[in-house]
Amino acid sequence: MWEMVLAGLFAPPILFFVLGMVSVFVKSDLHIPPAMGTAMVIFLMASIGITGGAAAIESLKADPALIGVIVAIALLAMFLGPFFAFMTGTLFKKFMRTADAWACAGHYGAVSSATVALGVALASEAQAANPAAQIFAGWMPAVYPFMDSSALIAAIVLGRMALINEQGGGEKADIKKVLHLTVFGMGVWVLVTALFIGMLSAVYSPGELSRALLFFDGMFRGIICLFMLEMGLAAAKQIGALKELGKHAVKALLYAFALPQVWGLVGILGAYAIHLAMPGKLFWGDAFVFATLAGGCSFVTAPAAMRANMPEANPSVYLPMAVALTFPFNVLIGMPMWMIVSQILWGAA
Amino acid sequence: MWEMVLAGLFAPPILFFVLGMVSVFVKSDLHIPPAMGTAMVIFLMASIGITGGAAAIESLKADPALIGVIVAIALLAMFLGPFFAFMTGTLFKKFMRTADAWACAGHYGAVSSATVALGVALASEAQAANPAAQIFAGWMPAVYPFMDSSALIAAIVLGRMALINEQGGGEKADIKKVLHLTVFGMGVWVLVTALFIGMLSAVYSPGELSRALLFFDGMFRGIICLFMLEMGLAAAKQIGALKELGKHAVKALLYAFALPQVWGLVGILGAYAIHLAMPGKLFWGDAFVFATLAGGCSFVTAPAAMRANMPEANPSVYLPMAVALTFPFNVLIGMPMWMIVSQILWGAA
Amino acid sequence: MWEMVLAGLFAPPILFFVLGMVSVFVKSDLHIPPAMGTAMVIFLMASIGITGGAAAIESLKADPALIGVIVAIALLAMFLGPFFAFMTGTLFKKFMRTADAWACAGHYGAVSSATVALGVALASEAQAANPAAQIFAGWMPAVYPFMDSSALIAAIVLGRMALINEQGGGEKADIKKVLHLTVFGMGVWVLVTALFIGMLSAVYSPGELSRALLFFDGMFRGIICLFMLEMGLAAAKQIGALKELGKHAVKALLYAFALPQVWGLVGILGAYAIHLAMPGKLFWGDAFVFATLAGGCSFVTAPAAMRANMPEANPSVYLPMAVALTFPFNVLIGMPMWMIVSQILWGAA
Amino acid sequence: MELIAAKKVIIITEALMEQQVLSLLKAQGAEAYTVIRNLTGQGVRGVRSGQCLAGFCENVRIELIVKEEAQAKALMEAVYNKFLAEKYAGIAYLEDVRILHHGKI
Amino acid sequence: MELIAAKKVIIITEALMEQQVLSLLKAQGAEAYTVIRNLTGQGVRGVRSGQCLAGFCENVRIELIVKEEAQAKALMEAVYNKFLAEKYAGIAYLEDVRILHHGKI
Amino acid sequence: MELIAAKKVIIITEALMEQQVLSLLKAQGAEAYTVIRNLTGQGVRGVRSGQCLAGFCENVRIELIVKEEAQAKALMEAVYNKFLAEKYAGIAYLEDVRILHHGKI
Ligand SMILES: Nc1ncnc2c1ncn2[C@@H]1O[C@H](COP(=O)(O)O)[C@@H](O)[C@H]1O
Ligand SMILES: Nc1ncnc2c1ncn2[C@@H]1O[C@H](COP(=O)(O)O)[C@@H](O)[C@H]1O
Ligand SMILES: Nc1ncnc2c1ncn2[C@@H]1O[C@H](COP(=O)(O)O)[C@@H](O)[C@H]1O
Ligand code: NA
Ligand code: NA
Ligand code: NA
Repeated sequence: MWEMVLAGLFAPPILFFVLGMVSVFVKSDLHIPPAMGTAMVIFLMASIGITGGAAAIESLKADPALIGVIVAIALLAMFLGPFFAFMTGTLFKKFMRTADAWACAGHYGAVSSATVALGVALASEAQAANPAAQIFAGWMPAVYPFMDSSALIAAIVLGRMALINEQGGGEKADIKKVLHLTVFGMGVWVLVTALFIGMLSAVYSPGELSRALLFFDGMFRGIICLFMLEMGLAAAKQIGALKELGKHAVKALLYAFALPQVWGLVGILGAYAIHLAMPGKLFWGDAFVFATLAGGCSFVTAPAAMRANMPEANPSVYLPMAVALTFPFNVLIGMPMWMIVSQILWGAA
Repeated sequence: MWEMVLAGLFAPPILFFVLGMVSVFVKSDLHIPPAMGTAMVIFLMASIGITGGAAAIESLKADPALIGVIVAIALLAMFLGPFFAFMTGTLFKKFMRTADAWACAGHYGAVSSATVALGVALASEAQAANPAAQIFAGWMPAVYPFMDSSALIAAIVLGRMALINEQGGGEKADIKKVLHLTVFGMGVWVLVTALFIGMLSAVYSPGELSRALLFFDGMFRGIICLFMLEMGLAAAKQIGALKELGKHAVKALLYAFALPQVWGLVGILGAYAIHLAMPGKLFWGDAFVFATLAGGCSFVTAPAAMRANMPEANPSVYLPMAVALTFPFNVLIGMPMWMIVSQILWGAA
Repeated sequence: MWEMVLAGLFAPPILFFVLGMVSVFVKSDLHIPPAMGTAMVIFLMASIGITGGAAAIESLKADPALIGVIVAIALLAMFLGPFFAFMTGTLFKKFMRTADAWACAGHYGAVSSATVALGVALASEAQAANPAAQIFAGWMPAVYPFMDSSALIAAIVLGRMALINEQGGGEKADIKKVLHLTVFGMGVWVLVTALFIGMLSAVYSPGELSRALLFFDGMFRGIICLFMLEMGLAAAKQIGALKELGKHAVKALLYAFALPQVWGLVGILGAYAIHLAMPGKLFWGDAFVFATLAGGCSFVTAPAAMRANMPEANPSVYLPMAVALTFPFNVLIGMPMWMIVSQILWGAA
Repeated sequence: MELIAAKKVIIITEALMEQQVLSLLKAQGAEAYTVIRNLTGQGVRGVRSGQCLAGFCENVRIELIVKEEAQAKALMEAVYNKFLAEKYAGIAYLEDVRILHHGKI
Repeated sequence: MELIAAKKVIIITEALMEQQVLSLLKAQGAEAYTVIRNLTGQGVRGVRSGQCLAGFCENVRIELIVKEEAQAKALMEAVYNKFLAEKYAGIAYLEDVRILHHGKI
Repeated sequence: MELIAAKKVIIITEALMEQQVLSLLKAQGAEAYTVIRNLTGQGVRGVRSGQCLAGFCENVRIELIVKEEAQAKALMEAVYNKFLAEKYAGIAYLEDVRILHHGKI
């Protein structure tokens, strides 16, 4: 197993992430043009979506009862999002300003698309390295919006209520706008619609789809490297902002490290419970990707949602916590751990 | 046949186009960075060019008499461009301002590179799905500039003459500049020179070329998806501008729908006539791609040419007609129809 | 052999370079968005690095004694850089202003990443076309920073000393900053770190690496085409600036043509000497790529280093010499020649 | 041709707020404006370096030329009160300009 | 060091017209200018949102500092008459500035 | 709300110099500024067309609003002496503005 962890830690995407971080420390002028960053996000989300959609149809054809598992996972996601947000907010408000605590709650409840993308990359690699076994079916990222929207809405509603209690006034949360932002925000939107594209094509145009998938699959394993390079740059650039956390820095650091690990494990256990109830339909790769949905800390949708709906919260608290602490820790510690735990539960380790 | 139409309509590029349009309707913040858009255009045109050039050499080696067909098609293109422009202008000036009518004439006479790119993608897919049959030889887009330049020059000359008759004065058309714009404008220029690159490499450096083609072919089928996504966004964004058409909206809409269908069919019939005269050298995929040259409504070169040479015309008339009406209609209705008609004529349906 | 030269000259990347130059002459509006240019540089350097790192580990596993050759080549590079700079400066100051002469010295001593990238592409193609023979092992670009940094530092120190002698004052060279600029500047930095990524992955995560390499190798041969297109545009755009060379234009032109040829040959001879000392470890493709390191004239790092450290020098002298004269000449004349000479020395022609 | 004295209002604020600020300005009667994106900067609310993801730390600059000082001030105050006073980074200032008259203000 | 009073002419117009406007300005004797691209905006000739293909709905901003008001006005009028009066979207205005003297105007 | 008279310093110079100019300005006490990148232009030191590799021929525009004319002048002179006088392309000028007071200058 030790070898597998090493293989994971020295996989090209992880090393490119480290390269990105080091580039900032040594003050290299390496930078990813924003257009290139956006292009990579669009590609990755489209690729995850279309591949997942095609996989879903294939799996459903083989076993129509899978739909029950998918619904169960979606419901679980919809419950876990707000649950994570509530727990995070409750824990954080003990040492943070109310607004900051609930803004962080939204981030830790919501989904991080970069984390999911890396999770999918690792699960797909595991599947590719071992084609005989059933490891990862690809449809899992489809439940993304269920967890994401519900978590952000919960955090904002709870946060605004807390602020009203505290200050007796302030903004009103615009739930409709938050829902819109999370469902129609670039990342989720491309993922979900590409999922439908994959499903529709798989049914009506399988020949064309299979040729398109050659492109998406082949590119994915390379683009994820360059994307992780960008993430490494972004993470390291936010480290400086951590000093704004001031005297609570140590506490914030501990939570930023520990919480996602727990949320990820809760995700795995939830998936495992569904697996026990409806056996033979979920595999360790699926559980692992669900852990990356649960354990990731959003840093694209959540910051935008919070800046608009909790302007009282300080972006210099939540941005660096999500980008500079939780994401690197998840990449380097959380994901290997979630992978091992999933494998152990499914008896694959 | 119904199945084939379904397979065409649910092919990934078409679905990505629809996704792009829907993204605008639901106000998603999905956007393609301009640099990514330009990169995709350069790639697609280079890919069509280099592949077409290599294919042309191969076909010409197998049958040197093919050159007669290529010349005939080029002459046909050079005749059809101005013919389409003249007919469009004559029809449109009955209900539009003179300047607007002739500006539109240029757009409908000229070639739409996005339409051709999609046409090449669909023809190549058909060829790939059925490698035994001869469907599409790849050199057809080479005649692009013949149709494009002649159409734009005709529309501008006719339009300026009409305006002089009407107002007794105004700008003089700068034919040399128009020719320059259409031949050396990014899209056509890359296509045509990449065509020469493909031909030269095919003769002198076939090994290197075959390896480069692996890249261009493999990428093409994926990039066309993301490119169509951008086209969908662009199309839907122009829909709002349609209201500027005012009371002529219905007429404009009908023409925007009907004209290109006719021009496309005229193109197919022209190709078919050449096929009858010199049998065995043109295939249904070639005719279909020629239809996409004839039936497309330019929305890159033509707007630029018209803004410079017919400033009296209102861009809010021709841009949305080309982008928001004709292009989507061509993608969803025209292209399947042209494909079926070509197949029927060539006895392949 | 004549056929091989033709195959080289009509290889797609070279033709795309010519296309780029012609585009400027015919005033096409073709342009590469800066974001796309940066993306291509990052990709190419990462690709050269990761492929080279993997190749290095493989070669070292097969023959651990190769390390001696690598060290010898690195030392040679570290000596040749300053040597080229010193010679260039000494030659140029006879007809140029002191500051300009030493600024040029840095450019001709330092390494041009575009030249190296094209060299790697050509060597890899030769290897791919002839898999049985040993031609190019891939680790050669690793010595890039040794030649680059030492050349730039030498040129700046010598140049500043010359200016102090002349004017009795002026700036002091900031050697630490120059070293930083050359080692941590985007290109070299990505190349070198990707090299480590390739090495680490090759040892600990070979499965993942081999799948990532599929992407990098497949893309490389296509991206190099589009990159050379950009280089062609850049080269031709600088031609106009050549007139600033004034009455020394002819001399500058002759040197810009001749010097790099000599430096490239010196590089090949150096590699050959090492080959004689430690036979069977270096191949003609390695020598050829070392020639592209030696003979290239830097136009990214060197201009930036000189603008900051020799502001007295006129960028309109060194930029067009590097980009508009030496680079095209190297692509069209130098590289075929270096290739032939390497092949002759290694008995492969 | 005649040059008409007018006031140019300039608002620099967080890129994320562009749409909301423009909406407010339109609601206040502004019909013409120009927007420059992708700015960076520094102010009392920290460095905005353009280095966060998703344009989060970029600024945007909106300029509007209006005829009357009163209207200019009203626009600035509306934006200030709703956005800049407490919640979002940004500044608003005013310059005297003279514009070629052709019905633009 | 001395600050010299000068006039800054600002022209905002369609991105497609950049080269032509610059040519005209140079023909009128302008030798120095600065260009900012990729602007969006709104004016009497509609929204220019940057969302059309090929930069068709973007604006460009050209600024020129010249010494004399007369020259400034001449430049503005030339551009106005040839481009902005009827055919193309755009505005031209003028500001007072003081520039560090070093032969730049 | 009150508008306070202030001075806006504008520096246009080579894109490569952005960091160094900003460092100097900060060393001179400037705490707030806005930067616009990717400008092109022409001046006595030739055309800066944005067409060289690596942003070599692009300009950058830095603007700073400060309260006192003296401080504005000091900033301009510092930049002028160190960068613009001889070695690097660029200009520096000054405008009168009135800024909404909220502790920004
Ligand atoms: N005095 C100033 N001069 C120029 N730009 C300023 C100034 N103050 C603020 N800004 C700009 O306005 C943004 C927000 O300012 P602030 O709210 O003070 O952080 C900064 O990032 C700068 O781009
Ligand atoms: N009053 C104004 N204030 C600021 N920008 C303006 C104003 N009027 C016009 N513009 C700019 O000039 C462009 C063209 O204006 P117009 O010709 O009025 O449509 C607009 O898209 C704006 O960018
Ligand atoms: N009179 C002027 N008006 C507007 N911009 C100018 C002027 N003079 C110089 N510039 C800008 O400053 C840059 C450097 O100027 P210079 O040092 O004169 O070459 C130019 O590329 C222009 O962008
Ligand atoms: Na989460
Ligand atoms: Na047409
Ligand atoms: Na060299």
